[in-house]
Amino acid sequence: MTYQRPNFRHPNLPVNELGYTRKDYEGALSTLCAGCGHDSISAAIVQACFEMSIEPHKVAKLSGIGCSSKTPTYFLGNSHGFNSVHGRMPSVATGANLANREMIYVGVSGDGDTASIGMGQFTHAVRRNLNMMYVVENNGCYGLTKGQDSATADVGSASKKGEPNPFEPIDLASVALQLGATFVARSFSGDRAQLVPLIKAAISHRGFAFIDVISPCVTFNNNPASTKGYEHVRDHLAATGTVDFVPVKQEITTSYPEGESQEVTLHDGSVVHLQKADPELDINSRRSALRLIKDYKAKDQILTGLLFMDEDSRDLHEIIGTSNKPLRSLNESDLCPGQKVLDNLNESLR
Amino acid sequence: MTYQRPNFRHPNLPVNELGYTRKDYEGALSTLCAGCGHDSISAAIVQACFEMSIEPHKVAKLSGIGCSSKTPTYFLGNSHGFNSVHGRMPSVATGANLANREMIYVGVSGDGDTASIGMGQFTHAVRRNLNMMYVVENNGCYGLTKGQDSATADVGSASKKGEPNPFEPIDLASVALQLGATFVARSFSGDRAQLVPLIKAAISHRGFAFIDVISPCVTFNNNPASTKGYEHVRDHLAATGTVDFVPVKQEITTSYPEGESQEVTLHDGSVVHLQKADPELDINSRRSALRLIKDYKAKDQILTGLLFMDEDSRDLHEIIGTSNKPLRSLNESDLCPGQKVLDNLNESLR
Amino acid sequence: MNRIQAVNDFVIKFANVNGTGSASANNMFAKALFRMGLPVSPKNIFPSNIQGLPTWFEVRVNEKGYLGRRGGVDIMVCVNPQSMAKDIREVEPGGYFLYDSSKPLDIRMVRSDINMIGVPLTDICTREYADPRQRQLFRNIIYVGALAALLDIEFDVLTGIVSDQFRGKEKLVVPNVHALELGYHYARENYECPIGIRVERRNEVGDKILIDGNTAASLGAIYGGATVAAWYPITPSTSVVDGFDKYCKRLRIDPGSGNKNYAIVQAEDELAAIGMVIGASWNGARAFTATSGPGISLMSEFLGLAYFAEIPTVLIDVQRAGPSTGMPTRTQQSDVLACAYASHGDTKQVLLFPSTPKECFDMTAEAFDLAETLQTPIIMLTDLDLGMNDNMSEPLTWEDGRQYKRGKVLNEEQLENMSERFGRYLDSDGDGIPYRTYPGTHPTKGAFFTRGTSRDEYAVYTEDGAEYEKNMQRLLKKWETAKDTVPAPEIIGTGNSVGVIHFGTSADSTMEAIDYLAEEGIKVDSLRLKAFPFNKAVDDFIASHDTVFVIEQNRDAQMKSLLVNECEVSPKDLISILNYDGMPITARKIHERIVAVVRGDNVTPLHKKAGNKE
Amino acid sequence: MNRIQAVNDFVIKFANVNGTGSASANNMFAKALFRMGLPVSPKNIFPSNIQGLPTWFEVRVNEKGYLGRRGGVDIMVCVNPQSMAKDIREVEPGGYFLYDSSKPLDIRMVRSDINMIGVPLTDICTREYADPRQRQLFRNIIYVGALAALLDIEFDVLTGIVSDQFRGKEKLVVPNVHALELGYHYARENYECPIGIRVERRNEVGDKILIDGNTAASLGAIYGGATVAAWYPITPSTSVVDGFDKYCKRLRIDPGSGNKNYAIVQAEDELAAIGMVIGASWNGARAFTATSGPGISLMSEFLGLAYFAEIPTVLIDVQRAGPSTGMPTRTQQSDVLACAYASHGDTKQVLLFPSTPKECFDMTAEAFDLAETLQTPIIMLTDLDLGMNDNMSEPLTWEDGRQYKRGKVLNEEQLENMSERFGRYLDSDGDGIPYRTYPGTHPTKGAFFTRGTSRDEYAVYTEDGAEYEKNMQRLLKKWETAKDTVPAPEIIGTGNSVGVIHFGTSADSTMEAIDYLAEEGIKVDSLRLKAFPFNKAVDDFIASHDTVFVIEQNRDAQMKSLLVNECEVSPKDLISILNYDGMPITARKIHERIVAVVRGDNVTPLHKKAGNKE
Ligand SMILES: Cc1ncc(C[n+]2csc(CCOP(=O)(O)OP(=O)(O)O)c2C)c(N)n1
Ligand SMILES: Cc1ncc(C[n+]2csc(CCOP(=O)(O)OP(=O)(O)O)c2C)c(N)n1
Ligand code: SF4
Ligand code: SF4
Ligand SMILES: [Mg+2]
Ligand SMILES: [Mg+2]
Repeated sequence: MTYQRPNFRHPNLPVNELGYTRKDYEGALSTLCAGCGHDSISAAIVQACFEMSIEPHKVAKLSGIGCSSKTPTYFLGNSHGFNSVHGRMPSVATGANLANREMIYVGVSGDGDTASIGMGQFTHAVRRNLNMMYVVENNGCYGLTKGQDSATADVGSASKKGEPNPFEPIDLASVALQLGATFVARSFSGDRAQLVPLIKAAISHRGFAFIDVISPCVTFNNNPASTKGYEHVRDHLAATGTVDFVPVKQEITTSYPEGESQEVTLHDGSVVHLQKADPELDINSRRSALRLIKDYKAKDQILTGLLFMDEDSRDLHEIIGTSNKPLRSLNESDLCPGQKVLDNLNESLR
Repeated sequence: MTYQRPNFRHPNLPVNELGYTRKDYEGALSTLCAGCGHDSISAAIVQACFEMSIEPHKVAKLSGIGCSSKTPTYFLGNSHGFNSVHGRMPSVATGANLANREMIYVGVSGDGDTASIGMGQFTHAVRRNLNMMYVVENNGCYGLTKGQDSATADVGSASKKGEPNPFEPIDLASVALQLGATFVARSFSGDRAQLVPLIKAAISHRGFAFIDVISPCVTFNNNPASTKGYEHVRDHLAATGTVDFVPVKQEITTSYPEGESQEVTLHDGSVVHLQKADPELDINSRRSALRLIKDYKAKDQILTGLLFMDEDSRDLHEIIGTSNKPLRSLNESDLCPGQKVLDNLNESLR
Repeated sequence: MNRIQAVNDFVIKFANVNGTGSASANNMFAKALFRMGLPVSPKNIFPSNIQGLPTWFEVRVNEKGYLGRRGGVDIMVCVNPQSMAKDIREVEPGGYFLYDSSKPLDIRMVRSDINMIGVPLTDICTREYADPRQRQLFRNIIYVGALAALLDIEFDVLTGIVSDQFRGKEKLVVPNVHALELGYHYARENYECPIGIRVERRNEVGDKILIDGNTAASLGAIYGGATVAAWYPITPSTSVVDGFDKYCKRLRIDPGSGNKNYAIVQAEDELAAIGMVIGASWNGARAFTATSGPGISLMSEFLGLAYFAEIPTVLIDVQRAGPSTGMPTRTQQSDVLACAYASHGDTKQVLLFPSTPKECFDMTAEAFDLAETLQTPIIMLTDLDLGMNDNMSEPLTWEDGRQYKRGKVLNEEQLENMSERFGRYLDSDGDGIPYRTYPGTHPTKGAFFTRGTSRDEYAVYTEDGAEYEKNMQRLLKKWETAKDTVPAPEIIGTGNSVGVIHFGTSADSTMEAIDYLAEEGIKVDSLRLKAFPFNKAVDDFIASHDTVFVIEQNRDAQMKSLLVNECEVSPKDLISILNYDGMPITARKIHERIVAVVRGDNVTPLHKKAGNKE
Repeated sequence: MNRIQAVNDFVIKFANVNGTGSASANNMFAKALFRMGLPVSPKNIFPSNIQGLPTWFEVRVNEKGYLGRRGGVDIMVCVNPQSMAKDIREVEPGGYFLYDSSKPLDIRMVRSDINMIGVPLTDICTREYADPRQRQLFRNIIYVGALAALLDIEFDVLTGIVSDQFRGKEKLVVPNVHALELGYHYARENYECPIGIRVERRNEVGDKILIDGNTAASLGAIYGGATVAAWYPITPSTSVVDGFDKYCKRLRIDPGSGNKNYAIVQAEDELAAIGMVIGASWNGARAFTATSGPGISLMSEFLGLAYFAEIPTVLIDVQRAGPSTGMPTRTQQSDVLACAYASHGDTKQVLLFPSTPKECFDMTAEAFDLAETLQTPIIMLTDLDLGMNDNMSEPLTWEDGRQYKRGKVLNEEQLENMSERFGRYLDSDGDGIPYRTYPGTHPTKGAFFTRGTSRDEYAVYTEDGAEYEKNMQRLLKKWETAKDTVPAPEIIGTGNSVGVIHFGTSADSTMEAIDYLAEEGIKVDSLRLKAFPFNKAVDDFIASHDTVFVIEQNRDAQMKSLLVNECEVSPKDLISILNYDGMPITARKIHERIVAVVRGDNVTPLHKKAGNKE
C-alpha cells in the first residue's frame, strides 16, 4: 500500500516533447500491497509513455478483474479506463479498438485473468492480431482472492496454504507464439531497464503485442519452507487460523546487462533465474523463440527480453479492411443510405 | 442422411472376445448429410470398440453441440451419452470422470465447439490430463449453423458464401502439444485403416488422448472456384438466394501406406495432401512433433498419424490422489464421519 | 366426397426433405400469390439438421389479411416419403393431397375423405433431365407449375418471378419456365382445374412487402448507424448479421478506397460477442449483437456490467424454444424474464417487442437511439417466426435528414468550457441519466474510469454504502425516465370490459381472434406492448378493464410476471393465454379461451391456485 | 459529560488496517465474551483488497441474544490513522474512543461528547519488541488486553483462549499472554476500570457454537456425502471450498492408502465449475460448487441444461452486493431472481434459504437429497454476512445411521428384471419425477442419451411439439411435487393481523424488531421462508394476515416478486422493507417501517405507483 506518495513537485521537473512531466502520466494512488510487483509495472508504463511523448488521453486502458487488473487506475490518470469483468478484457478491447483505430490500447491482465477464465478470449485476440499491448502481470497466483494457484504456477510450487501445485504450468509466451502472436516478450517487474523499452516497442508494434511480466505477489507467493525470519509471525497466524497479516515488503528490483543471467531472490527467499536475451535468438523466428524458451526452462531459467516480432504484421483492421477513419467518427451521411435506397429495396421485395 | 440402413443380419456375423457383433456397437441412424466425414469417424469408433472387445456400457460418450457433437447418438447405442452445451463438453467430461474413474470416456467435438467457444475448457482439460479420448471432427467450418468459417479454417479458404477466410488457423494438435497433452494424433475421416488403430491407442492411453480428425463437411466446405460440375445448381441457388440444396455425396475414403503421402480430392474438387507418419518423427518428443507439423505445413501438407505420446502419463486422478474406488460407489459409511466427530468439532467452536 | 371449396382462403403445406432445394420453389409459390394481390404468410418448419430430414413449408392465404397461423391443412403437397403417413393424416376432410405418383401410393395411406392428386414428378424428371441434381431441383419447380393449374395461379406471374430471380443469369430462365410448364400441363391434362380451392387476383396487399424480420432488423442496424457488429452464429438469429453483412457490402463500402465503413467480427462465443459490443459502444461507436436463448444466458454477466456501468448496448434476441438447447428451430417467446432481469444483483433491462418486419427495422434503428439516450442495454426480443419467415409488412421508410440521438455526451469543447469537475455519474438533469465522454476527447478533462464495481458520482471506486445506495437509486430514477422514453403501447378499442394484452408475434392471431369475438358479440379492447418498462398507459388499460387476458408464447406466463411485478397488478386480475409447443399461436386457441372465460365456462387455473384472501 | 452505561449490551467496533493481523486479535476478543456466556455477533467489514486499506470489525454484545446488526457504535477501538476522522464521528454521544496515543490526537478530531481513551500502543510495542513484524502483531493483542481491563473481561478466559489457539505451538503462549498483560496493566493504571460499559458472566449461550456459515456449509457437504467439489475462487464463497478441503483432509483420507475419498478441482472458471458438477452428478456422484453473483450469471446456461435434462446439481451462492462486480466484500440478498429463473426459456430453480450456520450445515446436506430426489439443481442462497462472519449457532448434529436419499435410480438388478422398455422421462409415479440410471449400470438395458434438446419420454430426440409440451408440463408437475418436498417455512405466532415474511440473514433483526413491536403493543406473526417453491403454508400465511411485510436485503424486492408470481398474491398486499447498502439490515429499520405503516403514517410507495383499479 503506497497511499502516501510525496506530493512535492520540483519546479524544474523534466518535460517530454509534449511539455508533459512524468507526473502527468501518473494515476491514482495504488491500493496494492507494499512491494507488489504490479506497482513496478505501472511505473514502467508511466515511464515508457512519458518517454515516448504519448498524449495520455490518446490511450485507452483496459483490464479484467484482479490485483493486476486494478492497476490501470494507478497510471495514466488522464486516460479513459475500463475495468471490465474477469477474464473478458480481450473482447472489450477488441470492440473498443474496432470503434476507433487511432487510439493506443493498453490491456493489463493477470495470470488468472488470462490463463484460466480468459484463455479463450486471449487466444482469439491473438488470432485476430488486435492492435494493442497486452501485459500479463504474472505472479503465478490469484492475488485478489487470496493466493490460490493459477494456471501459470510452477508444478511443485507452494501457495500460501503450503500445498504444492500438482499441475504443469501454462507458458503464456509459448502459447501466444504457437497461436501466431506477432510480438512476444517476457520480462521481470523489477527490471525497469528492460521493461521500459519493451513497453515502448510493444506500443509501437502494429498488432497484438504480448508481454508476460513476472511480477511477484509479495503476499501470497511465499514458500513456507524458505521463510526463515518470518517464522514467528507465520506460526502465529497458522495457530490462530486467520491469514490476515501481510508484512510490508520492499519492491524487488534488478538490473543486469543483456546476454547475461541473473538470480533474483524473492520476498519469500525463493529464487528466480532470469536470462536476458540470448545471442542465438532470432527474433524474427517463432521457432527459435519457442525452442530457446524450452531450452532455458529445461535449465530452470527464464529467458527474458523480446522473444519474437513480426515486422510485417497486419492488424485486425487491415485484415478485415475497415475504413481508415475511426468508425466512431462516421456520421449520418456516411452511414445512412436514405429513403431512396429503401424505395428500391421495397420494390424488390414485392 | 443414411436413414435407410440394411437391417439384414447374417447369422454367422463375426463376434469379438465378449461375443458381441459389430452391430452391438452401433447406435441410432445418423441424421447427418450423406457423405459427411463425421459418419466415417463414428464407424471407426464402432470398429475400434468392437475390435478391442470393450463392453459398450462401460463407455460414456460426451459431446458439445454441432453436427459432430450429434454423432455420439450414432455409435455405441448401449452406452450412456451426454450431449451437453456448446463448447463445454470438457468440463462435463471432467466431472463425469471424477465420479467414476473406471469407465472409458469418449468425447466428440467439432472445430467450432473446441477451437472457438470451447478453447478455454479444452486447454484446461489438456492441462489436467483428464483420462479420456477427445476427438475433434475438424471440418474447418460450423456445419450445423450453415457453414461459417471456424477458427481452424485455413487462411484464404472460402466458405459456402464464397468469401476467403482472412484469419490464420489455429492448429489444435500443435496447441495441445504446446499445452502438454500426453497423446496427440491426427488423421483423416476417410482413412479408416489409420483411424481405427489410432482410436484404439487413444482409448488405451491413460490421460488426455487427443485426435484431430480432418473430416470434410460435404455441404458447406465447397470452394466455388473448384466446383465444376456443380455449377448449374449453384447458380440456381445463388440466384434464388436460398441456400437449401445439398447434393447427396459419397463418403470419401483413402488408404495408403505409412511413410507415404497421398492426395485426397474433396467433394468440391479441392485437394488435401496427407502424409502418413514420417520416419524422422520421434513420438516421444513433443518438440519433434511440433517441428514436423510446421515443416509439413510449410510444404502445404498435413502430417497424420500418432504425433506424440507420453507413456508415463499420470492422469488427473493420479495427480490429485483420489481413491482407487470410483467416488460414486462410496457410501454413507465411507463418507459420513458421524455425530462423534461433530461433537468434538462443536466443542472446539465454543 | 366432400371437396373443400374456397377462394383466397386456405392453408397449403409442403412436405419436403431438407437440403433438396425446396425452399426456393416454395417461396416462389408464396410470392406468386402475393403478386396476385393476396395476403400470404409462409412459415418454414424445418429440422435442426442440414440434409435428409423432413421439412415443411406452410402458407396461409387469406384475402381478409389474417396472417397468423390458422391450424389445419387444406392442401398438402407431399414429396417426402418419410413423412407421408403423418402428412396425409393432417389434411382436413375434403382437403387435397398432391403427391409424387411415379410409384403407386401405399394402399394403407389412402384416405377416402380427401382428394388425392398424383403427379409423377420423378418420372417427369427422369424423362427430362440427365443430371441427378437437376432432377432433384426441378422436381420442386414442377409441382409449383402443377399448383398453378390446380389453383388458378396466373402463369405470367410465375414466369415474372422466374425472370426477376434469375436476372443476370438469364440462361436459367428458360429451364425454370420449362419446368413450371411441365407441371402445369400435366395437371391440366389429368385433372379438372381448378380444384375446389383456388385463387383470384385481388388488391389486398397495397404497397406491402414480403420480408423476414431478421433482414429488416439488419437494415435497421444499417440505417441506425451501427458500425460494429459482433456475433456468434446461432439459429434463428444468424440471418440478422448475415443480412447486415450483405447490405453493408452494398451500401457501406467507401467508393474511393473500397474500405468498409463497418466492421463485423465473428466472435469466439457469445460472451466475447457482447464484450465487443460493450467495448465499441464505450468507445463511441454504435454496435450490436444478435443471438438466441443460449446466448442470452451466456451474455448475462456482461449485461449486468453494461447495466451497472451504464454502457449503451444493443442486443437482438431472436427467440427459439427453450430451455437449454430446447427446440432450436421452433419459435417461442420465452426469454422475457431472462432478458428483463438479466444478470445477478438488482438489474433491470429495457426490452423492445416488434411485431412486424417494419417494426424490426424501426425498433432496431431506434434501439441505438434508446441505448445511447438511456445509456443502458436495449434488448429487442423477436422470435424465429418473425425473424426467419417472410412476413407481409408495411414498406420500410426512413425520414431523410433524421439525426441520431446520441445521448448525453460531452465533446471536447464542452469539456474545455466546463468549470466544475466532470462527474460521470452525477444526476445533473434530475432524470437519472448522467453525462458521459468518449475516450480520447480532451487532454486533461473528462477522463474517467469505467467499472462494474461501486463508485461515487465521479467514477471513483468506493465501498461506501451510502454512495452505493445513491447510485442504485439514481438507476431506478433512470428506469422511471425510460418508461416515457421507450415506445408506447398500441391500444385498439376502448370502453369495453374485456381487454387483451399481447406482444410480438401473437399480434396477427390476436387481432383475428378479436374479429371473430366481435362477430359473436364479444367486444374486446387490445393493447400491444412494444416495450418494457411499461408506461402508464399499460397500468391504465389494466385498471380500466374488468377482465384482462395476457397472450404469450411460453409456459410460465413470463410477460404476466413482468406486468404483475412492475405495474403492481394482482396476478389474479390477469388471465393467461399460453402457447408453447414451438409453433406460432393460432387465433382459434385465443378465441376459444376468451369465449370460455367470458361466457363463464369453467376456467382451469394454470397453476395450482394458492389459498388467498381476496 | 454523558457516559454510556451498559452491562452486556453494547456495540464495539475495531478500526484497523487490513493485512496487519488484527482479525485474529479481534476474534479473540469476541470469543472471550462468548466464553463468558454472552451472545455476540462479530462482523468483519473489509475492503476488496489485500493490504493497507481500512478494515473494520464490529461486535454486538447482547445478553438478550439479539444478534442482528444494531447500528451505532458505543466503543470504537481505532488503530488506523487513515480512517480515524470518520471513525470518531461514528461514536454515539457518551460513547468511548480507544486510540493509539503514542502520538497526540489531532485537535480537530477531538469530540467533547465522547470519552477518549488513549493507549500508547506504538510506544509500548517499540519498547517491548525489536522485530517490526512482532510490533505490529502484538499491538493488536495489547489493545485486547486493555479492553479486558476496561470492560471487565475475565482475564483467565483470555489466557484460556490463547492456550487453546496455540496448542501445539506452546512457545507462543507466553508472549501472547504477556502482550495481553501489557494492555491490561496500562489500562488499569491509567483509567478507572471498568468504564461505564462492561460485561458480566452470564449463562446465555448454552451449548451454542461460534462458526461461520461457509465452514458449516462445507461440513454439510462432507456429511451429505459430496465427493466432488468443483469451483472457481470468488469472494465471499471461497471459504466454502476451503472448508471442504480442510475437513476432507481430516476426515476423508483413506487411512490405508492415503488416497482421497473426494476430489476438489479448481476449475478454470465458473462455467467449467458447474459443468464439472453436472458431469459428476450425471455419473452418480454427489457434487457441488460454490460461487457468488458473477458466477451465477456465468453458470446460467448450464443451470438451464441441468433443469431441462434433469440432472441433480448442488450450488451454493454466497451472495454479495451486485450488480456486476458490485461491492464484492459487502452483503446482500440480491441474486434471488437471477437464481429462481436462471437461464433462458421456461426454467424455475429450487432455492434454499438458510438463516444460521446450523442451517447452512443442514441445508447443504439436505440439498444433495433434494437434488437427487427432484433431479434438478438446488441452489442454496446464503450471503456474505452469514457465510464469512462467525455466527452464534446451535451445535451441528447428525443422526447416525441416516441414509442418503438418492432418488429414483434403477440399479442393475432392477433393470435386469424390467420387462417394459426403460423410459428416462416417463412419469411412472405421477409426481413428475422420472427414473434415471447411472452410466455403466447394465450391459444392454437402461442406457439413454442426455441432452438439452427436446426429446420424448424415452430420451429420443424429437422436434414434435406435442412431445415437447408434454415434457414441459411434467416439469411443472415436478415443480408442484417440489413444493411439499422442500423444507417448510417456520411460522412464529398466529392470529395477529400483521404478518412479516423474511428469510436468510434478516432473521435476527426481524425477530428483534418483533420483540420491540410487541413491547409497544403491536403483535406481529412471522414466517421465515426456507425454500422456493413456496408451499401452501406461505399462501395461507399471506391470506390470513391483513398486512404482510416482506423483508429483504436488495433494492428490487426480489422475494416479493417471487411471492407475487408463484403465490398469485397481489403486489399491493405485500409491503416491502428493503435494505441494500451492503450492510446487514437492522432491527431499527424494520421496526420503524412497521410502526409507520401500522400506525397509519404516510407510506411512501417504493416505486411510482401505477394507476390501478383496486
Ligand atoms: C466471474 C468472476 N469470478 C471470480 C471472480 C473473483 N476473482 C477476482 S480476481 C480473481 C483472480 C485474480 O487473479 P489474477 O488475474 O492472477 O490477478 P492477481 O490478483 O494475481 O494480480 C478472481 C478469481 C470475479 N471477480 N469474477
Ligand atoms: C451457446 C451456443 N451458441 C451457439 C450455438 C449454435 N451452434 C450450434 S452448433 C455450432 C457450431 C458447430 O460447429 P462445429 O463444432 O465445428 O461442429 P460441426 O457442425 O462443424 O461438426 C453453433 C455455433 C449453440 N448451440 N449454443
Ligand atoms: S495480494 Fe499479491 S498481487 Fe495482490 S496487491 Fe498484494 S502483492 Fe500484489
Ligand atoms: S453440414 Fe457438413 S458437417 Fe454437418 S452433417 Fe452435413 S456434411 Fe456433415
Ligand atoms: Mg495473478
Ligand atoms: Mg466444424
